Amino acid sequence: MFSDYSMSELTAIFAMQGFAGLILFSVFVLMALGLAIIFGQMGVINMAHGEFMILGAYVTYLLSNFFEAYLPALFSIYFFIAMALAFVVSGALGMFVEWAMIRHLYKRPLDTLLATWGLSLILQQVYRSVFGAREVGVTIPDWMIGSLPLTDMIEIPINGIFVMVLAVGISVAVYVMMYRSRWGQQVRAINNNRVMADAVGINTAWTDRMTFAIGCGVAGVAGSAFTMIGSTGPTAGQLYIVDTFLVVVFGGAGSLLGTIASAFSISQAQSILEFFLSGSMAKVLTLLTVVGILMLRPQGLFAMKLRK
Amino acid sequence: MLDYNNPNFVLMVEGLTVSFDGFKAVNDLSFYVEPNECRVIIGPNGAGKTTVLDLICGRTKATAGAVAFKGHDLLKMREDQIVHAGVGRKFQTPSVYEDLSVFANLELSYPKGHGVFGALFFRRDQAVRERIEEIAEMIFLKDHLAQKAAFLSHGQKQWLEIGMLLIQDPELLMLDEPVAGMSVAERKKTAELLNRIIADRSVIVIEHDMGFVEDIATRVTVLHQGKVLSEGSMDRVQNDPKVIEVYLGH
Amino acid sequence: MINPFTHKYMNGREALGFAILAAIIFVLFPLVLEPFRLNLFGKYLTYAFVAVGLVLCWGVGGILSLGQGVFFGLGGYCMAMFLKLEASSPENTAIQSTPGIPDFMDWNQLTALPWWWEPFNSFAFTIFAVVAVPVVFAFVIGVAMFRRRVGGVYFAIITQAIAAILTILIIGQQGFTGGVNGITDLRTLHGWDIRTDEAKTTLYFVNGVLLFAVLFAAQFVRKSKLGRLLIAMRDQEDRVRFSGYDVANFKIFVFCLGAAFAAIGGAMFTLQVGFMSPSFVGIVPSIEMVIFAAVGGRLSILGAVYGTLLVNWAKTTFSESFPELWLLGLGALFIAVVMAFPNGLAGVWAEQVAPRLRKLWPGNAAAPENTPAE
Amino acid sequence: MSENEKPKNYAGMSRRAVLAGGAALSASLFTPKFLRAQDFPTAEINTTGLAVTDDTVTIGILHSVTGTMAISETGSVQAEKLAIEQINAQGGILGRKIEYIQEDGASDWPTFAEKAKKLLVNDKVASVMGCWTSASRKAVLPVFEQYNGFLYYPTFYEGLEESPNVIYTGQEATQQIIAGLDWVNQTKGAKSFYLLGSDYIWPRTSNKIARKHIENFMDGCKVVGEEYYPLGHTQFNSVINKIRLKKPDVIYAIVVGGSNVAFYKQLKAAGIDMTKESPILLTISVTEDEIRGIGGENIEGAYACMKYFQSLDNPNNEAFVSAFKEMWGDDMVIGDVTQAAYLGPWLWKAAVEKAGSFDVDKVRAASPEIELTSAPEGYVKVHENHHLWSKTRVGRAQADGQYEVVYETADLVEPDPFPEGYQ
Repeated sequence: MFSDYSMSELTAIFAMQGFAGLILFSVFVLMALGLAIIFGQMGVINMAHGEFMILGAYVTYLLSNFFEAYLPALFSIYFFIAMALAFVVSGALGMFVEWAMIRHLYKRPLDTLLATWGLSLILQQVYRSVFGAREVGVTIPDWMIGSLPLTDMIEIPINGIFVMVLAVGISVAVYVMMYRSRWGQQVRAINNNRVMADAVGINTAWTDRMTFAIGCGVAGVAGSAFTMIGSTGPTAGQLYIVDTFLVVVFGGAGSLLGTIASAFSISQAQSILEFFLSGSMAKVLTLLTVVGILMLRPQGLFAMKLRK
Repeated sequence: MLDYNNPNFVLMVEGLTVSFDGFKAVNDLSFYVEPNECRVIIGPNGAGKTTVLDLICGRTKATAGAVAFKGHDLLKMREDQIVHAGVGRKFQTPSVYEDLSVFANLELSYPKGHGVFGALFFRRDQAVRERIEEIAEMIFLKDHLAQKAAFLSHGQKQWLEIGMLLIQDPELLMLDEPVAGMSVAERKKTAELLNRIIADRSVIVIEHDMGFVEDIATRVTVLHQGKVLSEGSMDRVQNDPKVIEVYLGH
Repeated sequence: MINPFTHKYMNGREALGFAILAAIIFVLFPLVLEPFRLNLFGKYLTYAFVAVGLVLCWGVGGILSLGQGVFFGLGGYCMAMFLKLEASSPENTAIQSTPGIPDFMDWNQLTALPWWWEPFNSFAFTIFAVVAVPVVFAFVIGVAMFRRRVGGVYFAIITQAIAAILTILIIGQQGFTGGVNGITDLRTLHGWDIRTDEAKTTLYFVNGVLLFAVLFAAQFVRKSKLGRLLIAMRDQEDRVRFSGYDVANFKIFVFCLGAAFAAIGGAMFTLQVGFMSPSFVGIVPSIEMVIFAAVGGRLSILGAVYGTLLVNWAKTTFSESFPELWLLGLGALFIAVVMAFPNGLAGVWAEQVAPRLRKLWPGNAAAPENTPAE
Repeated sequence: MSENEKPKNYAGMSRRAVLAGGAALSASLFTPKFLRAQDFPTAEINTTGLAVTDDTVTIGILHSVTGTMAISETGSVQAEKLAIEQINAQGGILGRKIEYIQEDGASDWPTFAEKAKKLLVNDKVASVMGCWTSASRKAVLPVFEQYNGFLYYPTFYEGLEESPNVIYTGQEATQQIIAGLDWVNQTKGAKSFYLLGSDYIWPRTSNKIARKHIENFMDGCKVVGEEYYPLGHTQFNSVINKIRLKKPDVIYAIVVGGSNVAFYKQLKAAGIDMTKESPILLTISVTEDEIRGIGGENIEGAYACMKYFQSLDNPNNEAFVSAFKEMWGDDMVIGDVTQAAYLGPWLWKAAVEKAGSFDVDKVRAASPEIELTSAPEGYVKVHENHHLWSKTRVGRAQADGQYEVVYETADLVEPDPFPEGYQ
């Protein structure tokens, strides 16, 4: 298929295609980080993860309207405020959900799956009642739209760069939080041995709540960022759920690095396949490969081998 | 080369090694168990005692070494095949089926109907019932057959688990801390039970309670950092300066 | 407490439970419901097949599959293929560029029937395939997963991904599968018009009989040693393994059995509703089917049927009068059944209703099914 | 649904205003015949036991108000209710007020079939306005044929169907595709086309027709790529790169739902500025409704091929748009399908009055050749194949979310659901 093109054209395309893969990678990382915290560290299956993301998107939508109407001068930077607010709002909802629901279910992971699925239905209906069934259009500041021409032929989407920077930033933040802070130590201690953690004076209830809230908050930020590249509607969250879970599981639950590595491999596979095959078949092949590998290596790519 | 059919030993472990991410929990371990022997494995925490049992019964896969049991290469077999070959294993924390009655617990361990369809069409006939009652008598639970296992005391659960192994009549029985959490009276009864059991088979026991070890042990193996530190009769081991150092030293 | 020394397939109370359900399905519904509603209940009951399978897999065996829609769908598609071929006789399809093949194939420029459609000209083969195709599929998944000891949450997520893959495939291969519209406009079964009220009533009864066959089979499994083993495996998998059982085989078996049940339900669905589409294969219907079992009481075979009927009836009723409330209600139901009533209707019955009934009417109380522990 | 579903001013003061608006509209546009109920004895005009009384007639509205399709179907429900309101304000049909029973298909095809059956069997409705997706229509079709119901289906769709029990008020595929392709070829000189769609029957069938037309009927034109993405797909950067590589003159996009939003946002972000028309983006799946989710600034400059745009400049449409906004709120937008849905009750009214009966067989017999001079899209006529003759128009998307009409066919385009040479 490439015989008709000049060398420079091909270079340009491959560069951009590589970039497309990186954007997809960043999207996967953003989707999966919140879940990796919640599922990996707490063992909770949050099927409402997508709805937490959409909550962040709606926050962004409301804020964009607010700034357009009352603070047009600051419109160009509203997006940062929106992301911060999305974190707070989704996190607060997460905190409430943990308190009302999740904390009663820590010993029944499959039941958290059903309960959070119920939660996702409720949230969808709430969004529909509040914001209407239609998708809402989120206005993005002008500077975030468009592309940077690197050469004559290579153009890099600005929102792609933004998503990538954000993915790196949040990954680093989460890494620091989980592996370099006292709080992260506590979370991991609880994950390893809840009773012991309790006994040595870690406030497990509070730590659980914060972990869940932060996971949801990160989802909210992801949702906020995705208003640049995707749709915001009551049921849009469901589009993400299968991909997100596969990324986390494929990476090996409990391993942040694994999640990132798995996001990288899945995104590259999908992006390359999409380039050479039709979109649907690329998707099917990617999913099949992931499921196939998971069957061969159920603990995921990066799970540690532990004494049982 | 290990002679898998050596009739002098029931179990032969040679050069057994397992490493978890580089950490060698069991390191080039060898020991031999004779018929009708009661071997007690002792050692400080983290010595690799439970891991050894895990390796023998197939719960953990070995990195290197050989385990021979009556001509079988246990390292190549699945857990259930190892059980069928005649190795029984009791876990450290009593694991019985709490939702089922004592009777059903024993029945599930009865060595018949182990295939899918065998289980589906398994009939609870006279022979089954008699055998279960016989075992129940032995493990002091004859009056508790109808009870849900969840309601048994900790010690009774330990006995039940031993009973679940006995009903299979294994040639090698491996017990991980069988008297942990038992009262003094219960310990005595358990020692009695074990002595009766040993008559027909070999037993490997992990235990910390030295009094209890003295009551039952034919020979003792001391593990330290995944290796054999000392082996022999109770007396000999107790007087081995290396053992004394590990237990009392530093 | 059940006498541990007897081992009966069904005790008196369970027999009464079966009898009451039979009376409801075979007498009460046909008497009080007009044909339209009866057909609707027939459709609900096809989901009960799935729910009963889930009771065995999930409630008893602890294996939560979020891909039961796959098996329901495969069974349904097998039946739909046969019916579609019958509806696509050369006379019926004379206006097509290639008469004699299903209309959607013609629209997609297929000029001959794909080879794997050919066997579905035979009704005997179709009946065989309805069960065999999903079971083989389940077997492959089961062997791959359970042999490698994938369980719990991972199994749930992977089955969910499989449901997603199959949906994309069916929709994408529309020339062979009818795509997103599904296989529609099914008319006759061996010349017998399945669209008439009489036919639908007949199918309702066939469906009922099959459901009872499945219920009896489930009861047999539940009461067999295999049933107790499943419970044992759910709680102490290692102990079972070290009692000399090959745990994977039992899981594969019960997963295949659940698939077979779901497939029969799917085939009956196709017959009663008159079409099959990918919207029953995906994630959402698969999870909804789990809630049917959960509402009934995840350990209760009969509860699964009541749960299915109740949820679907509520769905129809609510969505007729308060469509916007339905999702809220369904969501709340998921949460309530997990948090407040983990044993579902059967639990409520056994803990709340039955004791009171017994007080009112000593010695003669009927329970649809008792709580499990044996 | 709530907010969007409820007429904005229903409860408030201006219900009368709506009716007055409707009446005014009808007075000016819909030649009113004042028919009195007593001139049409119920027994004569309803011989098949439909839900017709001496002063009312009941019809069904069957759309999804919950689930994923609610997004799309809301507008249709609103338009149908508006039409019913206006017809009633004008005196109803054969002197009878229209009452409606609304059922929710819940984006679930068996539910559609189930509810269709309920409407026909239990409620005996005289006709049904409903369905949106092809899948839902395919699901209800056997029910309508079995119980001899009568459905007005509003969506532009893939064709390949001609049921005696359905009037298709939207375009079949050729009506929407061919004129648009010819236009872009003739006025823009486009020669190469990249076909893209969501992966299901409508985009695939439509692209098939487009490909046949491009390859067989347009001199020197070719298709340089064709592909499909699963419904709900949100990542289009790879395909955008492929498009760059192929350098087509036209991207022919039939992406739907949430994918739509992602596609246009990513296209714009990738530096493909549609206002520069290199390449030209031509779509048949984005109405004004969809633009609300996409954002006008993200799709500005794209061309859409429809039969109706809200911005159409004619008195019928002005009246329609203002009545619609009055009933449902000023922020409403009206897309192609919404307008087609609005035609349903009016076409049925005309057919019933021509037949002088509510009986489905008579209405069916009367339907071909029914004309509506008052349609917002202009003059339409029912073809004997139950589709509508209508014009094809091309609009250019503006930043404000509206289309500027840049082209319309001179004559009505004949519906051709089974196009020869395109299969």
